[in-house]
Amino acid sequence: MEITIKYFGQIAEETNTTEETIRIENGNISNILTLLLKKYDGLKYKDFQVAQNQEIVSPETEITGAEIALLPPFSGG
Amino acid sequence: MEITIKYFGQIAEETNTTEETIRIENGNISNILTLLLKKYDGLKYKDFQVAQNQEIVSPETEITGAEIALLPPFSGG
Amino acid sequence: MKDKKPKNVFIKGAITHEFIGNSIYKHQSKTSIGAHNIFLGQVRADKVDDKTVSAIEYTAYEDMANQKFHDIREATFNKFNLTCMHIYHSLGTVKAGEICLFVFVSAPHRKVVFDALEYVVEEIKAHVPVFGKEIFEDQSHQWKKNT
Amino acid sequence: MKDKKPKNVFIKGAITHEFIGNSIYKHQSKTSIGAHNIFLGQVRADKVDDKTVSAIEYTAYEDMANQKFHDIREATFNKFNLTCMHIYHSLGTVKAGEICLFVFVSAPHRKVVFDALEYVVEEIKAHVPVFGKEIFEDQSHQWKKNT
Repeated sequence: MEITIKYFGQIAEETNTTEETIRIENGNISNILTLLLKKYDGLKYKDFQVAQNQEIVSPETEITGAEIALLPPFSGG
Repeated sequence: MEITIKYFGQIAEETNTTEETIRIENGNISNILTLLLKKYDGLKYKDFQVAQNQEIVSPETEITGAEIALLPPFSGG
Repeated sequence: MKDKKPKNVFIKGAITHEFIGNSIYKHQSKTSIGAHNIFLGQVRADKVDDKTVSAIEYTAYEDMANQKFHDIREATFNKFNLTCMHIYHSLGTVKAGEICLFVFVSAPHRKVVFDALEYVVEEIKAHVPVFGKEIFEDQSHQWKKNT
Repeated sequence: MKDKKPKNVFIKGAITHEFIGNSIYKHQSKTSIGAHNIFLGQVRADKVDDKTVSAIEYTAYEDMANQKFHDIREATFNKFNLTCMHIYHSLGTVKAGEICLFVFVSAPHRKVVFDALEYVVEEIKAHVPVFGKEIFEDQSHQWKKNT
């Protein structure tokens, strides 16, 4: 399936893009992470959470969404 | 000695004055209260604290000050 | 020993939103501040039986009140690591919907401002000799009591 | 189920003192309110080694952030008996000394507003995907992290 991946803050700085589309088979969020960590080597040194359809998910969560986001530590306010 | 007595809020409403001077011998705050309760009968139904030189005092406190105030419940803010 | 004359905290009539906005603006030059916390007391149009409060008329034992405000300031600065603090209270008539109390505390980080502000407001309510007379629309009145 | 589209909480650039003053003014018609509590986040000119922060550039995962602000609103109204609540957050550049967060809660009585305001601010800091890039005077930067 086709999934939109969004990057924010220092994660976007690392990937040098704020959004891209990837194709992936069904599976878990960890499958997407494996793919992205291969593509962006520097990501492994970064602290981030993953959101699927705007909810924070764990690597074991099944891929259901059309929108995944990599979110660095929040610093609002 | 001569003492200035100040009245505020609903106490001033009861005494019909905001300030007066009384003469009293040395003694305790309770001596002043006895005198004022005789003068203003309605005071006995009122809730108030006494301040001497701008500090809250008890009836047992010795009279030292030139300024006594009868303060109804605070309602600032 | 009271070594310096306390500032006058009282303002004649309602505290306006322009006054509050301006007070916020003045803090833009204090760039060590990261968090402000503001309390505003507003006069409620309370219903008592069939009557509605249209205003509160504030009086105070002004000298003692300013001294108490000063003492609360000192105690608060001793207890909490604040950058600055401001307190203003109305005297005279404040209509329902208008502001009668403005407390403003600021600090580098947020944690401290919440506790400091609540402390200041509770101290004011408990210890400052200010008296509110609630005026109803028919000009009758009752004396306000803090809870 | 998300049955209604959340409001947009974001404001382009700094939140001005006029905006805050005006927001206070608008509450004068709500005469059941007795207490307002306002939190303001201000950008600090923090020193890191030899450099000083001159501004923060805010970005956000806007859709998720607005949804989280909405969820925080709902949860706060469920937990606390408030009359109203407003939240505004800056996006883009906010200079040191300027306001980037404005949270405003109001209720008939004061007790509830202190707890409600702190709750809202902590929830925002913990759960809303907003990202602050601290810009130094020499245009270098570091990424802000909430503590």
